[in-house]
Amino acid sequence: MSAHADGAAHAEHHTHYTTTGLDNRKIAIWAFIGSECMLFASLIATYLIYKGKSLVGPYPHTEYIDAAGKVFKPILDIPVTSASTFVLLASSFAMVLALQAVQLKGVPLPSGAGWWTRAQRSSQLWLAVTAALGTTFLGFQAYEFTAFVNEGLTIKTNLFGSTFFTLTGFHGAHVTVGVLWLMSLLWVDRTRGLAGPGDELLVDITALYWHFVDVVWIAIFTLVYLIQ
Amino acid sequence: MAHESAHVDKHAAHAHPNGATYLKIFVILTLITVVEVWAYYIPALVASPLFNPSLIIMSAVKFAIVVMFYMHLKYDHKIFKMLFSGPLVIAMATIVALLFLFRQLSF
Amino acid sequence: MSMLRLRKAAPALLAAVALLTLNACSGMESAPNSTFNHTTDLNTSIDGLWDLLLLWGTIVFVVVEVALIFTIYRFRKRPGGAPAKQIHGNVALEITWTVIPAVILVLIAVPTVKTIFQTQAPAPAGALTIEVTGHQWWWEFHYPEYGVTTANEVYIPVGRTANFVLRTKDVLHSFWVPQMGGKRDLITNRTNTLWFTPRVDLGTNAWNGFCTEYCGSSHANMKFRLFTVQPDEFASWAAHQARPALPHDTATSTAAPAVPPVTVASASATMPVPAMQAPEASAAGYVFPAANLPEHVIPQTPIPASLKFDDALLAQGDAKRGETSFMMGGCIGCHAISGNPMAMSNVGPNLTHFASRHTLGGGLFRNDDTTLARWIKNARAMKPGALMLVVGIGEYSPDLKGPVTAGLTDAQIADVVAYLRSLK
Amino acid sequence: MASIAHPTTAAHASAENENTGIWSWITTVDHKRIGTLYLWTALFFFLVGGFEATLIRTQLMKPNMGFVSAETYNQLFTMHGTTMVFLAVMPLSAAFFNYLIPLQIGARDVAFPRLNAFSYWVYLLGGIFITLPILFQVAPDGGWFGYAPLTTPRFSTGPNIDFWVLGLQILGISSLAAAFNFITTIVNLRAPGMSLMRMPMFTWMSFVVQFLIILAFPPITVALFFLLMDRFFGTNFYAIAAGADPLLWQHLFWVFGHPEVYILILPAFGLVSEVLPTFSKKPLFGYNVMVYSGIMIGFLGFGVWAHHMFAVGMGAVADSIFSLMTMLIAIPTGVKIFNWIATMWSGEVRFTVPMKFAIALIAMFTIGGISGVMHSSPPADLQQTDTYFVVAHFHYVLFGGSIMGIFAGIYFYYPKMTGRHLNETQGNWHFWLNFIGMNLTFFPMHFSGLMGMSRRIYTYDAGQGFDLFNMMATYGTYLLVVATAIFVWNFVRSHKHGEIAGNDPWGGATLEWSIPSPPPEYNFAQIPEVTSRYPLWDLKDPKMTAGIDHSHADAKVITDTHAVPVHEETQRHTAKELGIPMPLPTAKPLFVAFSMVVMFCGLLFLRIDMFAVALTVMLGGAAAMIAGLYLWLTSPLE
Ligand code: HEA
Ligand code: HEA
Ligand code: CUA
Ligand SMILES: [Cu+2]
Repeated sequence: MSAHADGAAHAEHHTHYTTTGLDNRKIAIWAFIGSECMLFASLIATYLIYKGKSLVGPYPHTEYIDAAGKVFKPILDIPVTSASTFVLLASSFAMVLALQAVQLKGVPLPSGAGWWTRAQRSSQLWLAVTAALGTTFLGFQAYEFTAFVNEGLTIKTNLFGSTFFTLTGFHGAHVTVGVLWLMSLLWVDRTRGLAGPGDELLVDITALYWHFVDVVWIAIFTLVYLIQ
Repeated sequence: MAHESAHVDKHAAHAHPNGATYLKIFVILTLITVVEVWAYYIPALVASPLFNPSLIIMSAVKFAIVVMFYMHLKYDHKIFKMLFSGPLVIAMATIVALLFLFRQLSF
Repeated sequence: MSMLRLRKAAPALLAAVALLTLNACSGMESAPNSTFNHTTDLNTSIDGLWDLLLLWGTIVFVVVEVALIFTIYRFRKRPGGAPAKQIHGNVALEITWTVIPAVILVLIAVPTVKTIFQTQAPAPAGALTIEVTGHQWWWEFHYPEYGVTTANEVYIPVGRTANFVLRTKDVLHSFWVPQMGGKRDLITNRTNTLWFTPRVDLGTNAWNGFCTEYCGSSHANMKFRLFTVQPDEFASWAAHQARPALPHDTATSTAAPAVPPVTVASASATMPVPAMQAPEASAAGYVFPAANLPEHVIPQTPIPASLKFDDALLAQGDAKRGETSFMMGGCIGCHAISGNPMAMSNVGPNLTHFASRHTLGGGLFRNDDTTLARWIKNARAMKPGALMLVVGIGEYSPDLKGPVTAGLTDAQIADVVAYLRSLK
Repeated sequence: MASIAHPTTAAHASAENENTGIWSWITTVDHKRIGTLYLWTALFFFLVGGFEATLIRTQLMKPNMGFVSAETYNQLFTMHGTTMVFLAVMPLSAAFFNYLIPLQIGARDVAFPRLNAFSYWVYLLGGIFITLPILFQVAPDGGWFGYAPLTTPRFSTGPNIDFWVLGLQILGISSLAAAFNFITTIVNLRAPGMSLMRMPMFTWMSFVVQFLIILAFPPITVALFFLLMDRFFGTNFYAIAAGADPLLWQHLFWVFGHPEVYILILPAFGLVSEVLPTFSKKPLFGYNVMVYSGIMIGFLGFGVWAHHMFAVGMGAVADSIFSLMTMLIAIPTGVKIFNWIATMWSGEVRFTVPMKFAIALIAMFTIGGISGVMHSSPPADLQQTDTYFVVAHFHYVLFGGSIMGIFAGIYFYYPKMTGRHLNETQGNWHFWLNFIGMNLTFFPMHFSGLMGMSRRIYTYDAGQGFDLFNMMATYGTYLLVVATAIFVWNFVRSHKHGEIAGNDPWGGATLEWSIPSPPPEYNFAQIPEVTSRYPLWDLKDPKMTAGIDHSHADAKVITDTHAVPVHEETQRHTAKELGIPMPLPTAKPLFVAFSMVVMFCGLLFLRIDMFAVALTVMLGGAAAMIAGLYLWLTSPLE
């Protein structure tokens, strides 16, 4: 993130020679994403290692009856999570359109372009949509967490609770950062308008981060929610 | 230099799929997700030994599609391919190794 | 001139190495915990592997160092010396020194893998199972076969495979008797095993055991003794240990020193360590004779001089009174003594046949009256972090953050000592 | 990314030349000054770690010693290991990354100069954070790999481990930020013609290390985060009562831990790979193989971690696999050893102090490597693990390897960094005392280990056969104290009184020797176009490099990049005079680093149930950090 920092101040200096002709910030963000792979690998591995090792419930996929005879039904709520998964996928779609919109700035619209073609040209629209969908996802997660807590699963309850909340929480934190990042971009777009190679790059690296957070969720959704 | 890097970008922009393709990809991703969730609700499938593997394959496909097209790695400089695939391989290998070590997977 | 220095230093270094090697190999005396024995099937196969590693290691070492020293000597810059040849590489050579190490490694790898599977196979049938439980900072040994539970001293018969089933009550520990073979960790929420068969001709002997996984303040003080004994001796020992504690009206024991006093080798302020006391093997049960204990298994841990006890009182110690104090003093809160229905707790070491042990406090001290009295009075002062409560009246207790008020007087402690002495 | 710009670009003056006061150090973003800061700080921590070691050795000099208490001892060895690994050797390497990489690849700075300053300040503050507690006897005491469950709140109630968890977390951020920075720098800021396979070997090894860092630190970050959650928020990751598996920590730690040891050695390998050719007047033997073996070592390093766990009962199959993987690493490492020797073969070997240290690395590291291979055989390791034999192994590789290599680097590059030589005579004393001292200290440990002495024991009983070896080790340490003291004296004094060194005091082959010593703020007045692996030898002694392929200067590149053929730069100007845009000095990175550390400190109050305080401190820190970040992001670099 700070990586993107020095670069940002750099948008104006596009005359810098680089060995590869690529922008430093883009190399840094890819290195960062590579590193993130290992971060989530560790989190996911831990979740799977402790899968089925909890001494007490609630459990993700199976019912649990405690000493007092209280019944805890399987805690994962697949329908809700499927919805939030869809929302995140959609946000990725919006994100690519946002990047495309910035890249097509200045390219004249073909005559008689339909609403869809015209809509595709609005970077502000798609940045806003992406951020909104991201926020919706966070909303789902907030709902899910509170629901679990009400059903008796906290981060302290058992191994499942600790690993589940930490893994998904880590991902949620990444989404939150992404949303803030998108909003600051949107703000820049509104104030001075995003255009030109410098800004394309700004949006591009944001998109890379955002899509990565999305693919991580694709993995989590399958490994945590679906497989048993 | 300016023109060149700019040129690189533009070039990339053209190589990129356009909105329509993005939409197609989005539809595919959604469909796979639907299949996954649908399978989850068919006890017979869940019971079968192929359930987990096939789900993992499906998500892997989604993963790959997003990375190649939405993250346009397919069209981008090879240095990025290395920066991503290298760590990804090590990360995957580490997960698998750990699962074997903790007997969550076995031969 | 620097070459001169190198030439001077090299022999010095070699001399040091030689000296060390000499010392290391000069047998049991100087190396009572050596890992190079062939006392069991386990350490025999390990040592075979070690010899292989040492051989190839030495060869590689010599080759590299000789090549290095020769090169820098032969090609040192000197007036009239040949100018540097501008060689950039040589594929043939590089392949050579890739392949040769690879071959060496294969020669090491094959027997390694063999040994791994051989030593980690399940213990042979008829093995003697001993359940080992690690505690901060002492060892519990349980013989399911004989219903025996003891602490810090474990007996095994020669010729029969001993299969140690390793668990821990708290943090990680590691079970190691260097002279018997490799170590195994005790892992919380897991069970490990380690087995070996003491050679039949090993004779009756005593060995040091250590905890080798860092486990907190007294990691260094978590020791135990392993006794390899003859099958009949073992049978006798086990049968006796399985029995409840003997009635304690027998006279309290103050036996004569069995081994000459050892003077303390230490810089810290300490009182001289008194002589080893012979636990009286009661007619019934075999106990490893104190007289035969090798020097190096006899603890020499100094007792802090600051810890005062009126040893004169020990003579008047009365076992019966001691039993009462044992219960009043809160000892039963942690310690079990079968035969004493009040003492059931298994938080601390089981004391049923305490008097038949040679050491106390996690193998840290000799089990004699003067030490025992001080241990009871203030174990924390004698063993860092020890979890045993301070019971001596007036002693500082970390738990109370002040002096103990409701505890035992020196006289009462003397009684308790007498009581414990009666637990043959 | 203050790399090459048109001289026509409006020139911003950098404050450097006019101002060398303390403030200029606090606000500097110059990779050379940051490198210098790293060097001094890391040397200080080396002394701290060494001092702790000296206390350890004094306590172990004789059986049943009462020099320090058990609790103090446990803090001492924990902090000794932690300090040496995270606060001494890694930052010493970082000092060279910072100082050398841009110079060796012909760049004017790193890709993200302010991020670079940030890394340093986080390191400094993190180091202070984790070191201070020892003065109050509440230092971390769980060992440098802090095995659970001993570190969980149930068995460690004090604040000791809290400092460790947070401290390492902070230091990790520093290393990661730096790694992204250097990866970008090496990929993107190489001078024209400086293809990857022309990079100096030090830059190459550093490049590999940066990847080890970005892949090895996430696992420990996660492992530490779990512990942090357990200690501050009552989660169950390592809570044995909840059925947690202590091996989780061990695996996550060593997935980091083993690559970490190569993070510690590869920069040293890189440094000696610069020193040996220079003083043999020969190019490095088998450059390509040296590169590949470095990559190989780094890659294999991710597949061997469980060799630290042969005693935990992983099962025969796992033991075998990790054993074989471990042995494999001996091969690429061996190639390096032999190629170094071959580099000196048929050369003109000059025994300067740096050369002596470099040769010592070859000699000593080999010993450590061989004992490593002895560990790699699980049954044998069952007799060795957690004994002094392991302590001997890793000190031979760490002290005989990393430290020797780093000293070689310091003596070699001191003239470049300061413009003055270190005193040769004192240097020789330092070397010989160090060489003899380290062998006297660590060689006996092989024996005490195999004779049954476990590690991490604050005392041992008499008559166990350990006495002689420990006595020797302790005296050896005292020699090392003397040696180090001589070095410290030499290092400080030569700054003013050392004899003047020119651009190229040793006859080096790479770009850093083509510019004045110390280099001007802008490094290169004109970026050179590189046409071979040994640009300076091309210039000064072409027949030396006749044997390797060259590319002739490409007119187009030259016009595009305003590069010029490799040349020596003799006179120094200011960036202003040359119209070279330099990054502006700024204190923002320090501010962000500081508020981040404050944020972490907030957590400490949770353990003493001061929720209000904790919350305010944490939120305050976070707010300040974000504000600082915002200012940072929105202010121009140049
Ligand atoms: C600089 C750091 C460094 C380096 C480079 C190494 C290098 C190696 N290490 Fe070491 N190691 C540590 C630092 C390092 N280690 C530390 C700190 C610990 C202890 C952590 C702790 O517990 O606190 C440790 C512990 C450790 C263990 C665990 C021991 C135990 O706890 O039981 C093992 C086990 O396999 C091991 C193996 C190796 C091997 C095989 C290498 C190989 O890379 C060595 C390869 C080099 C050579 C072999 C020499 C040159 C080669 C030749 C001349 C070719 C011919 C040679 C042969 C054919 C043998 N190391
Ligand atoms: C690069 C890493 C590194 C380095 C350089 C060293 C250097 C030294 N180490 Fe150690 N060490 C470790 C890494 C390192 N160590 C690690 C990781 C552990 C494991 C910790 C654990 O188990 O958790 C360990 C453990 C360890 C132990 C085992 C402790 C135990 O298990 O109980 C011992 C015991 O002798 C020891 C000794 C030494 C000594 C004598 C030095 C000497 O070489 C030190 C030389 C330096 C000096 C002597 C400095 C001298 C300067 C001064 C004293 C100040 C003087 C003041 C001025 C001049 C101003 N180290
Ligand atoms: Cu128990 Cu160390
Ligand atoms: Cu290792």
